[in-house]
Amino acid sequence: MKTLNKYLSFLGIALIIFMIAILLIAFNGSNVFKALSGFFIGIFGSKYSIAEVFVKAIPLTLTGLGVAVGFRSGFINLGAEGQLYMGAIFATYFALLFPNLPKIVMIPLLIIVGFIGGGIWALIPGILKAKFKISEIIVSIMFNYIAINIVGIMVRTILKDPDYPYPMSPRIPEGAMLSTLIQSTRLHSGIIIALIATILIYILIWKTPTGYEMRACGINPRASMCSGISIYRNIVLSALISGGLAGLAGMSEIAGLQHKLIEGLSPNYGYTAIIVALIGRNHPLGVAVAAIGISALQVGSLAMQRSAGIPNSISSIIMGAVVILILARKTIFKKLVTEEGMV
Amino acid sequence: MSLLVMQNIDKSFFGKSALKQVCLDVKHGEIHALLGENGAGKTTLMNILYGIYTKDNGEVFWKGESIQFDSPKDAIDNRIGMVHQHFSLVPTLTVSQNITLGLKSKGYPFSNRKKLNEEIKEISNKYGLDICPDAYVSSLSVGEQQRVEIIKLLYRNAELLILDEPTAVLTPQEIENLYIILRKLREDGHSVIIITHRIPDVISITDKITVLRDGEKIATVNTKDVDEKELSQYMIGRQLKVMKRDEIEVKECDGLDLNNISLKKDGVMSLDSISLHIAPGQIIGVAGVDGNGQKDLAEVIMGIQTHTGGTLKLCNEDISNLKVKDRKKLGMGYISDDRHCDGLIMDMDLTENFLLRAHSDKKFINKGLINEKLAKQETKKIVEKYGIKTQSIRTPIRYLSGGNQQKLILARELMGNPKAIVAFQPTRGLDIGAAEFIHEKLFECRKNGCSILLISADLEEILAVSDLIAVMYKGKFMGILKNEENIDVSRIGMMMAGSLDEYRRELA
Amino acid sequence: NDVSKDDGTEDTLKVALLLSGPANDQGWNASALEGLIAAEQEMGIEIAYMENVELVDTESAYRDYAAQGFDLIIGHGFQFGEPAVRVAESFPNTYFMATEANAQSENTASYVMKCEQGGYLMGVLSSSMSKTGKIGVVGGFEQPSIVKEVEAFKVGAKSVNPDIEVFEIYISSFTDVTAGKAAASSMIDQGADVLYHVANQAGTGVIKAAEENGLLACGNAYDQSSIAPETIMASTLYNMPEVILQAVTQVKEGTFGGGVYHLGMADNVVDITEFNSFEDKIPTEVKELIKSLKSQITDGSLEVPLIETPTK
Amino acid sequence: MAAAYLAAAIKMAIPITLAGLGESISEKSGVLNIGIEGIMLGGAFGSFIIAYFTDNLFLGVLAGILSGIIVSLIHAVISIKCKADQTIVGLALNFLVLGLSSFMFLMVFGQTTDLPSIAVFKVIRIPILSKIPVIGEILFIQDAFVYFTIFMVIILSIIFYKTEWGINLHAVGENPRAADTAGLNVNKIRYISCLFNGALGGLAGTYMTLVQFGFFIENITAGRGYIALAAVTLGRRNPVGVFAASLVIGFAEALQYGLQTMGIPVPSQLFTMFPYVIAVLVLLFSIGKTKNPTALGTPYIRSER
Ligand SMILES: Nc1ncnc2c1ncn2[C@@H]1O[C@H](COP(=O)(O)OP(=O)(O)OP(=O)(O)O)[C@@H](O)[C@H]1O
Ligand SMILES: Nc1ncnc2c1ncn2[C@@H]1O[C@H](COP(=O)(O)OP(=O)(O)OP(=O)(O)O)[C@@H](O)[C@H]1O
Ligand SMILES: [Mg+2]
Ligand SMILES: [Mg+2]
Repeated sequence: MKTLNKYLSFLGIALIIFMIAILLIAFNGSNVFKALSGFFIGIFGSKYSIAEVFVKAIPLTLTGLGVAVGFRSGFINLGAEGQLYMGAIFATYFALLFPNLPKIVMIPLLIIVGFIGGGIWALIPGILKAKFKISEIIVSIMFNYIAINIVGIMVRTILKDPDYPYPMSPRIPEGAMLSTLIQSTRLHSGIIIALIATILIYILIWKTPTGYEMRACGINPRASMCSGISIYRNIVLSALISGGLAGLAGMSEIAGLQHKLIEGLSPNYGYTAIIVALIGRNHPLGVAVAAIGISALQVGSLAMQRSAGIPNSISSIIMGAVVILILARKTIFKKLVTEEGMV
Repeated sequence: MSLLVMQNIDKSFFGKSALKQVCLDVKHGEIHALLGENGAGKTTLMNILYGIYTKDNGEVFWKGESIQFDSPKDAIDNRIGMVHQHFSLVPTLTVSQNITLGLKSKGYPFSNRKKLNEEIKEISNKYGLDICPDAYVSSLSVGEQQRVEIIKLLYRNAELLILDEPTAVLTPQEIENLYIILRKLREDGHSVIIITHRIPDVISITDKITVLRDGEKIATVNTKDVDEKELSQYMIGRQLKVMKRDEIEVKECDGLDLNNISLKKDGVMSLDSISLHIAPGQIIGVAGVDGNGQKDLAEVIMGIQTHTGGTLKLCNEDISNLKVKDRKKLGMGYISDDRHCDGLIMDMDLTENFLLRAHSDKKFINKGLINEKLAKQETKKIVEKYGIKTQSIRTPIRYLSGGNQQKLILARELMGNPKAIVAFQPTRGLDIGAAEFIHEKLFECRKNGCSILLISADLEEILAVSDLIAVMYKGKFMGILKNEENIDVSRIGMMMAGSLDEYRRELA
Repeated sequence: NDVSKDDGTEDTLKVALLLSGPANDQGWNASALEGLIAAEQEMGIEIAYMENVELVDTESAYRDYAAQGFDLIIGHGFQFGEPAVRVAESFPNTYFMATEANAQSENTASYVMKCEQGGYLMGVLSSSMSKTGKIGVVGGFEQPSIVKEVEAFKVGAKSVNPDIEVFEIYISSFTDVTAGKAAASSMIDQGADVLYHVANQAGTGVIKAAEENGLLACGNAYDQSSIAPETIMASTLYNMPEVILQAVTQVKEGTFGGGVYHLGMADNVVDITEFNSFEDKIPTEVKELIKSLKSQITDGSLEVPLIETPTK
Repeated sequence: MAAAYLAAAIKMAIPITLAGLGESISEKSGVLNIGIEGIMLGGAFGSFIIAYFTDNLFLGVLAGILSGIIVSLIHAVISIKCKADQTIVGLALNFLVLGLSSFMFLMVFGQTTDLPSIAVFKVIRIPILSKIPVIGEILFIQDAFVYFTIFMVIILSIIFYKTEWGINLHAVGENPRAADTAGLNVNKIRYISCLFNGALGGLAGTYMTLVQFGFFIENITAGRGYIALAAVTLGRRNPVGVFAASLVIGFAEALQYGLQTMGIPVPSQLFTMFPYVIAVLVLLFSIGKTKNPTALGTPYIRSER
């Protein structure tokens, strides 16, 4: 009964969102039917488009997991965007530094290097928080801007492709590329990385003593400390893992999709990840599902822009509205969900 | 005519009934006690009166008129005041700012602080509530905070004062002072509702007593018509057991040994050369006014803070440099004075709170993963053995009453025959039944050869269970006395107040 | 994957445009869209466009339009080059095009506009009009399509007055107007009295700064005098309709082939506007100079250097 | 030269300070709103649309304030009434307002290269004072918003530290339970604080459209809201501190442009990130001194303990 009510309330949200979408489309003077069919065809229309949903879901899952791990352990990481870029820089640099490594060696190393890249970038706000109690919210946002500028510097200096005037790195060697999984789509084996990461993070957070400590620290650091858990260690660890996962996303974008470092690599994945983490309730499996959902929303609205000329600001509107409605759900659907608060 | 009548009050939380048809009748100039076990509904009833909760059913008459308070402001406007169980003061504001908070005095919002301070002084002088208006609340001792709370009510002209467990954190002298004030208030025509678990006090100062059990009113009696035994019968449905401390043979060699322990914080010595030996099977009680370094002492022993001087030994092994975790592994247990902050993770369930200690125990780890099955089994065992009242072991600990929460902490910290226990205010806020249970468990440990340090501001408790009594004042031990039949309580009281003579005499 | 696009009604040519930023950006993207719309009216083609296309979405955008049966798909910016080639492989009957790129294949062409020619003339104009001997240029990102214009501006300025001091600032954004204005103000504080920008939307901030201080400025990408008639002396023009027209004609005639094409003033693709309200305020010698330089560029006797990495 | 930098820093600091002051009020009351970006953008959009169609700058200012308030009140209701995670509501609002303002702007004006624009507020010369060399130019030849901002810094300093209102605000953010039992209406005070946050944030956005530019374009705020958030932390919610922090960041930004014009041959990004690096460095200096309001970010629920 309780779960039924819960689902009903979510259905209500879906309905409201649907109505908002129709309203916006109508405002835009477009054919609602054409737009909506464009939306769904854009998602489910072909093997390619379905694959596209997963292509975008890969970085969203990885960054989303990162943000969720942080949230669980009390590290409010708004810096996934910057960490993604740092992972991308590290991975590209490494791949270009050792162009002749065989794939079997290269890919695992890239995973480690990408993880470290993102991890280090989160570690700094992590240590500042753990040691000096400096708000990680502000520092991690500032670090996004800094990281993006570092990418700009890298692709114009150390990592610049000497053969072209464009600000981008040379192509990474064949051995560093994640293979394509489905012919004539862009779906690459980064999805396997995302899948494994989801499972590992689930196990880490919910099944291991370390994960337990991280969660405990996230809820009540003082009590955790009193029973012998090191807060410092756990904030630093969660920052490292949180940033590392975002770094993995950057690595997977380089190795699986772009094959070179270039500005604008991430269409705000790092910020969207925060929303993904929320909708996924900071639970690894939820995050994966939410990532696919948000990715589908984005892929669909892009298609809608092409088929019916709907400005794609609509996906930003809907993403914002979805989150707000979910947060307000218990109040809006008071009658339905009052029982939910009780255990 | 009665000042306050609460009639047939019903209240339930999430479908679980907390108050059933409760009635309460308070006259002008009366001190009325509200008694009951933890979770009986005392606070809930008062919170309804004060506008914090809304009642489901029933009626409240204030001076004969039916009223409904929707917020504390309504209650304050009707000259009802309440001091909560956990003080509600803003630590970063001054005493005076706290007292006048939310009031609109002349010139608002540019109040004349000087004038307000004078008014406050006037009240504090009248009732002997000594306080400095410009001190920050964060710098006050608990007793002083209590005074601020009371002045706050008086400043607001409260006719009815509600005090929810005002004595739980006070020293005997402070309690005595409080009672003097209450009597003075009664003389001045104020009425008081006091919630407390201290039965002797109830008998000495109140006029009437209402007893709640499981959300129902059991009885309202005139104080002069009852005695302690009857009251405990009313409260917990039985009489308290008579506890006896049997003499236990003390081995001098091992146990917990503090040698000249010091702690320097921000240039101040908060612990000053503390030496103490707790033999196995010994309970040493540390008496003292709250805030004289007891918390530091407890935390230094547990390794939550690191001492800056001296050595700490457990069974002749130097543990000075061990982390909290390792100390616990060696067999040390800690019951903190603040279970909500230090002891429990309120949003986690019973099993997870049990794991707070057990998760680092090899027994509960299987191939790097937590052995959930075993953890649940153990938690279930604990729930049965300690009689913890809970819906299930998956219930967030937040939903348990204080006594039951404390039982879980106790069970967790006493697991596996500990060698040493630091019990800091273990019965604070607990009802007599629950307190008795905790004391029983401590005795059981003592019997098993555990060294126990009991720190409490409640001298009664110290006297009831300790073998030796150490009195703490400003980070020092003023002396260590043997707890004998004819122990001089007034001497302890003087030591607690920092009488240096006593200290010197002990040293000599 | 290969969708046949000849389904009977196929007479009108379908052209799609991909923009990397907002279509309303008062510059690069806006002028391209205007070009597309002009081509629609002139040639009766059917058009579609997409704005704010992110790097990751580029390939699927190309592919989707191709699958929808568009004949020519134009990506406006260097980053659209490589994805075009990749998609072009699976759609041999569709034509792909990217501007400012260097990518090419059988059915992919890159059209590079010789924007430096316009920038050069603006440099000459600014330098000639400066009283303080200091002028400034604000660039968006440091990337070839911008750098070449900034550099040509500097070369042009120095060609009239070797002692002229040219301030340059890249603000790393095409959209942040506040940054554009702040950068311009900084130059103004240092004495610059004529400003130029190659920063699209962010460039409007530059124009605002000049206007506020009663100084002069040159517009970029389209006739920007409407933004500040008393400030903008002239603007460079990218004749996107012409580019699209040329490409569409080639597609129609079946002559569209892979390659990298450089189009400039001689091809009627790069140009500068009239002086509008400044017709009377600019000394005749200067107008004459610009005119003659322009014709020299057009007939090839003056080669504006192409410098694609910043020389600071 | 330094005077020029200072003048530039003041210009850049105005919107950041205004928004930062609003956020300080909100945070002092315990409501953390990282959606200032959305508030500013809303204010920028609302003020421009109304000023454009009514041809009246003052109506524009009103509209800007109102738009900011609307955005802020959505945040307030979701976080106070629905007791949701304040950080996430703020972030979601940023997405929502960015999308909505772009969408609506397009609906109203269509796709065009004709930039719809209006005349902006004029600078006001304060007689006599403006004649003082150097300082006069920096401080006394400015637009009304500059004066208003300085006025607000002073007024808020008085309110925060010299009045009962400040004490109430402090109490609500520090210990809402205590404030409630003392008879203060916690949620009402929080709503009012959010209202001011919206008004000041909306005004910051209005400053951009009605003073700095005279036009609106997509994402015109371009992350200034996040900078304001940093300024609030740097300035520790003290009005003067927030203003000083905004000036430091503004100064860093002015300085980076100054450095760029010197023609040092390194990628410009090295300069672009300068203000952000400065912000982080300044944060390092505040080690040990920052203390957030204890209840910051947590909803107050009366019937819970
Ligand atoms: N905020 C609340 N939410 C849910 N249930 C509550 C809440 N407050 C009280 N209860 C319920 O009301 C019952 C009575 O609680 P109350 O706090 O009144 O007990 P009490 O008599 O004051 O106990 P104690 O002596 O421990 O202070 C509890 O058992 C609990 O189930
Ligand atoms: N947030 C809550 N939700 C549900 N029930 C609660 C909540 N807070 C308290 N309770 C219930 O209220 C009752 C009394 O709570 P309270 O915290 O006053 O207990 P207590 O024994 O006085 O403990 P303490 O003195 O440590 O606070 C408990 O039985 C508990 O179940
Ligand atoms: Mg109680
Ligand atoms: Mg209690």
